[in-house]
Amino acid sequence: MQYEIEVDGRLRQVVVHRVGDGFAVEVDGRRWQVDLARVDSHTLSLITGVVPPNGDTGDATPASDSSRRPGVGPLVSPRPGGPSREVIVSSGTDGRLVVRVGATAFSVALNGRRRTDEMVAGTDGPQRIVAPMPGKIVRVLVGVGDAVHARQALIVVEAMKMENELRAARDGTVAGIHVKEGVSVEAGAPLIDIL
Amino acid sequence: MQYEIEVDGRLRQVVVHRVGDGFAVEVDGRRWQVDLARVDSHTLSLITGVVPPNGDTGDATPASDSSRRPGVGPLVSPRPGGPSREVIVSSGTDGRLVVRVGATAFSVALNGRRRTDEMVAGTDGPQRIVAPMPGKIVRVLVGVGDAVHARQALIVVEAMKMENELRAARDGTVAGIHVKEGVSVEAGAPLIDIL
Amino acid sequence: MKKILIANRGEIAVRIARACREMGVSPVAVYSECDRTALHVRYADEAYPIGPSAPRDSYLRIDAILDAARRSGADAVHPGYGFLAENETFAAAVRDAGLVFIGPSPEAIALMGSKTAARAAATRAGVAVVPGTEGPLSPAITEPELTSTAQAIGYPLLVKAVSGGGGKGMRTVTNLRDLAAGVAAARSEAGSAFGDPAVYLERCLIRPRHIEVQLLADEHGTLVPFVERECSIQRRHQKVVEETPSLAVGPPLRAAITSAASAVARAAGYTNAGTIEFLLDEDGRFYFLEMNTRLQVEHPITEMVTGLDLVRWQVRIARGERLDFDPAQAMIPRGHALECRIYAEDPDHNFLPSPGRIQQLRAPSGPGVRDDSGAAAGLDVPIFYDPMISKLACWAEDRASVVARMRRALDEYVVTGIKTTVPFFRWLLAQPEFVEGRFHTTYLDEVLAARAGRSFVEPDGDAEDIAVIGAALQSMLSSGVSRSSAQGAAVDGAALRWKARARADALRR
Amino acid sequence: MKKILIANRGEIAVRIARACREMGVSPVAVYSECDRTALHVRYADEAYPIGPSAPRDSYLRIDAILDAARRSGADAVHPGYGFLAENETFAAAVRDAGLVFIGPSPEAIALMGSKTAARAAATRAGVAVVPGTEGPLSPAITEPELTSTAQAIGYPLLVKAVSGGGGKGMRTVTNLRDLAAGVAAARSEAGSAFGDPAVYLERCLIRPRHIEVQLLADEHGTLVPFVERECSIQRRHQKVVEETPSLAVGPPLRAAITSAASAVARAAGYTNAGTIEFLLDEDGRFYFLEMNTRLQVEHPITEMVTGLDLVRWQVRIARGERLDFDPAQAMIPRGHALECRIYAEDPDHNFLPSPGRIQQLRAPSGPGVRDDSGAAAGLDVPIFYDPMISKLACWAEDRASVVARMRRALDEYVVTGIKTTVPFFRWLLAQPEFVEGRFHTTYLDEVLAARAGRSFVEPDGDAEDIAVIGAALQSMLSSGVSRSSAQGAAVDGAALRWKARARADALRR
Repeated sequence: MQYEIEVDGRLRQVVVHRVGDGFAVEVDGRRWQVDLARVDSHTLSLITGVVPPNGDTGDATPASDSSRRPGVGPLVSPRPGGPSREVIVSSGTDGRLVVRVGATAFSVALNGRRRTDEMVAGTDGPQRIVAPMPGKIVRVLVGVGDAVHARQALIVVEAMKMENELRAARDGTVAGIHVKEGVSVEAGAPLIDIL
Repeated sequence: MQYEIEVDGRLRQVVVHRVGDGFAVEVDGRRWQVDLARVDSHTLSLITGVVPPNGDTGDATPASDSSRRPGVGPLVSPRPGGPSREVIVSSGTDGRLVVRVGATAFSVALNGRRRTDEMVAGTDGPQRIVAPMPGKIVRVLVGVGDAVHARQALIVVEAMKMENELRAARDGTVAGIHVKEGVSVEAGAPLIDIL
Repeated sequence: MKKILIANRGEIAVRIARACREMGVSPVAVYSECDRTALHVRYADEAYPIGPSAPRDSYLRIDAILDAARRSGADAVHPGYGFLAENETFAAAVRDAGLVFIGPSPEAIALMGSKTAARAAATRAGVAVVPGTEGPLSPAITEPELTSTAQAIGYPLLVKAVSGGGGKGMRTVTNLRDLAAGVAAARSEAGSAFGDPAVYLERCLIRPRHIEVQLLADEHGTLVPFVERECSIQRRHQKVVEETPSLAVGPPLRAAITSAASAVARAAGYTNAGTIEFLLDEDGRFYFLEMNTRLQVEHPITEMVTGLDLVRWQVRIARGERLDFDPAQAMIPRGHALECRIYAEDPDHNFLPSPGRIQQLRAPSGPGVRDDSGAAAGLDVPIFYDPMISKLACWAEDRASVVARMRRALDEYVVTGIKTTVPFFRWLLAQPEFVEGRFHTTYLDEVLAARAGRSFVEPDGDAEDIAVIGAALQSMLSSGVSRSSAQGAAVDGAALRWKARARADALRR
Repeated sequence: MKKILIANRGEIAVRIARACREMGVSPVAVYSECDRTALHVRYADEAYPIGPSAPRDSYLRIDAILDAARRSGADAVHPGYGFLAENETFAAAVRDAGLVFIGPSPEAIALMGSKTAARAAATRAGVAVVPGTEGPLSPAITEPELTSTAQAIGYPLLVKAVSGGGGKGMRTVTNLRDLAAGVAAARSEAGSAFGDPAVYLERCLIRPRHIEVQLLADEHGTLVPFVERECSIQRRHQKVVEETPSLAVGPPLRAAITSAASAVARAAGYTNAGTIEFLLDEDGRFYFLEMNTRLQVEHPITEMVTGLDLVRWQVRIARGERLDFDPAQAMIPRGHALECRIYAEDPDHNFLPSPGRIQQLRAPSGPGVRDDSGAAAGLDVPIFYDPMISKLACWAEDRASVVARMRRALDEYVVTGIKTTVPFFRWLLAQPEFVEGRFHTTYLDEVLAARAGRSFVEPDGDAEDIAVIGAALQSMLSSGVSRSSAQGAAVDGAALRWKARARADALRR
């Protein structure tokens, strides 16, 4: 699940993966492990840790931690526990959200729907459609050589029990298809090239 | 609008008329004027007055009240102001409502839903002792066929780290025992029947 | 006294109603149209509507309030603060209606309510006043007369409303060029705020501290002064933080300033609760400023350090009872107390009022915390009245501890749906000048001007990441059903980016 | 000390976390499965899961708690009360892990934690103990031995758990016939509650009052006793109301009983906070009952009348600091304080636990009120732990005022979704025996038995009519078209007008 979220005048790219009972969340590439509990319809309790690239669980004393795992990529389900934050989300003005973290409130705007790579793609040159999250290829909607137009659906990836359509950012021609229906892919795997 | 409402074992007949911005409500023939404001989805603010048959607004010093109206029947929109009560309605057990008036809570049932709580059963008929909460049966203090008297301890249930004795509401004979010592029970599970 | 009508609204009406309940007296509320579901109405035994929302149509309507008193059968009226609290006509009308006015006599209100008459009374009592004109400026004063009067007092000077209060009808004038305009502006504001355009001139002391003395006086000649409060943290002449005792006052000065306060109050034949305000200059000299002939907003901090319930004593004095406690209890503070006035204002946008509906409200609690609030979740903060939603007061063994406790309490305070001044107080209580007590009545305006609108929120990077994560997860959890995500979907990527850019530009300004 | 792990849950974990924040120390929470969203988790800086909901699988798991301490990098552990607070193995394990245990030494816990050893220690210190067996009953005691032991002590007598507390593992036996069953029941309850079935016998004094003395002792030999608390209002040996000072204790008795308490604590080499409990008989003689080697549930009332923060002092003592305040401050109470333990229990059904989800919660506030709560709207009260959801404490100038204030505060307390003991307290505080202070430790059980389950709610007829009206109107509103959208539009209009006016004001300045 991918979000584009504006806070304090900056756009942040957020990718959410479900891992075990919790979530792995990337914010502009920085990876967090998040244990989420819902307190009420507006209030979340998050217990978080930053996951370093080697997949360390972020324990305070890793050297003596028997539960420490070696780096095995981003989708380890780490040992829970860590910083605890209460997050309260309420509606602000102009369709923005007010997100309170502990005692500090942020005004944020989010697109509110699953975003795909094409939303943030450049304006010309070849496009490569990559998997935004780990998942399974449900359907490939185009063939090599097909002409496609901007925002045309190209491929459907299932992740977190949701089907996500990935679309073309602009007009072009399908130059390559790297996957078949039914296969599982990791986040970032190349799926389709368009010229 | 007409309602039949049971409170404290008694059925009350309620008729609601809208009058002006407020309501005229009859409770078993006693007439109230009610100014109603909704605080939130569960909370009402009522400013009320009892309307005597002559339609007096219930002012404290009616003799000198230039606004006093002569009796013109029940559907006058009287001068607002009077006793202020906050009413909070929440859901109780067995489909009943808990209605809090000021600091006092009442258990009420709307439109003929009779009270089914054996804990406060009437003076005759069979009693069924049910588990008031999830817990574990620690001891059964009576056997089938035992004569028991009112307030006699029948069974001990452990919940929330406390042993709780459940007692007979009135005299009778143990007709059935549905549980054994050591078993866990859910809230509402039948434990003992008394005839 | 069986039933007290409270001629006020909001937190102070709730505060008085609580005192009534504790004394076995029935509290009666009055309410304007927009206050029908306000906390003070729900908390009272009875409630009577007194008119439309604008104050002049309801909370300033003496006739409507007396009519409600009569209908309820109340035998006394408590005016709270603001609205009619310092209106001698109201006090007299209550008395004439055969009811007890819980406050001073109309005569004392009239005397001390006029700032110029009060200055004269202080002078007669031998207490120094801030140099200034003896009476109000004549409405027909000529420009040369005004110029020479101002010259005699010296610049900078203050133009102040004779009937003023709360920083309204007040202008600072730093030189001759701004004099006429300042007088005109103050007159206009005073006329609309207090119905009396009369103003006078007073020298503007350099970096003074605001020190005030709470008093209680019974009807049998006993008058008790209390340990001072300091209220130097002001924004545009409005108090925002108060504390007691003052770091600037030691026992000798305390003895002198409370004696002076007592002398002024005695000279005015004062009864019930009142407060005498002084300015303390950098050399330790103090000057009578004015008297507030009513309960003060900041009374809770005095209650916390003395253990005396001021509202309860107001009622007891009005019942004719005697002040029978040891006066030393009022003068020797235990520990230290601090109050922050929580306003529905946006501190990051020049403290503009932020009315609206409170979505969630979670007040701080635990040891040493007292929240006197008129707000509740689901309630609207109306546009018609002072936007203070609560007074957060803390007590602790010493000043450092009470500052730490207040910071803890502010961190606990959750209000969503509207903006509040909580983030501003979190910033203020971290400033070295505040922590060390190095401030004066213009400290806050100066430091706010120097910040030039910079946000009071200085988040760590992690918190911002967590906010982004929380927004994403909340959106995911409420996907499809939440209003916010639907709104978000309507904004396409380009528009969102454009908005982000515009907002970043705005923040840089 | 930078980070303290709080090995507890609920209100006391929140209380300790608040103290941490005020001291600039980071609070770390631990939680069982059912407590993931509990207040103490949300209030902490860090939180670590320690196992399933049953206490033996989580809050009693020394290994899991120490693992959380290590992972968090905490340098100290506060045990709160209950759970592992009086477990010397835990205190030793914390020390062995190189962390500071915020409490007494394992040796002191071991000595005073055994009720029979503590009785011996008191006797050695020259303090009278309630007559009873010198040690625990042998597990193999024969019925004739038991009979003669009981005979020597005399009926009525108490069977008490050696490792007990909080009224668990305790039975009153009034005659020989109930003796064996009482011992068996107490052993069973003690075994499951404390993991130790050992019990002893003690004479049951006639109508005694429960008087206890709070102590603080630093690691440099200074020991300070505090003005007594009275906790005679008990239901089945569990305290439900506490107050300080006691109406039954004057200055001479206070001097004697605090000296006795100090002697016992000194004899035990005691450090940090602890409480020594006494029974006071009708002739004014007092007997050592037991020592609680931890923070007491009812510590807030002592804080209120002395102005000393006990949790803060626990941390300071553990850091090696000295008790540097004037001991007179601890002994001379200011005013009177009262605490009601608000339980999730149904007082109208024999105080059966009432677990479940809290729908709404509105805690009382205003002058003199302190609510130490672990509950919040939307939270479940779990079935696994003590069902206390909050401690409501009030302070006022004198006892009559604090009783009135507590009644006011109870009236303000709104909890829906579960039953609470609030209605019971409203009833209790209206009883002449309570108001006049004529009570003892069995007063409440006697009066409850005499009431034979009669409801504590004694509504006036009007309130019942209003309840019926409210139910009808709420039903009508919930089924019909809501007016909320129209109201919302009005609010937006109002907000716009206010903003417009505020901007106009800003421009005028």
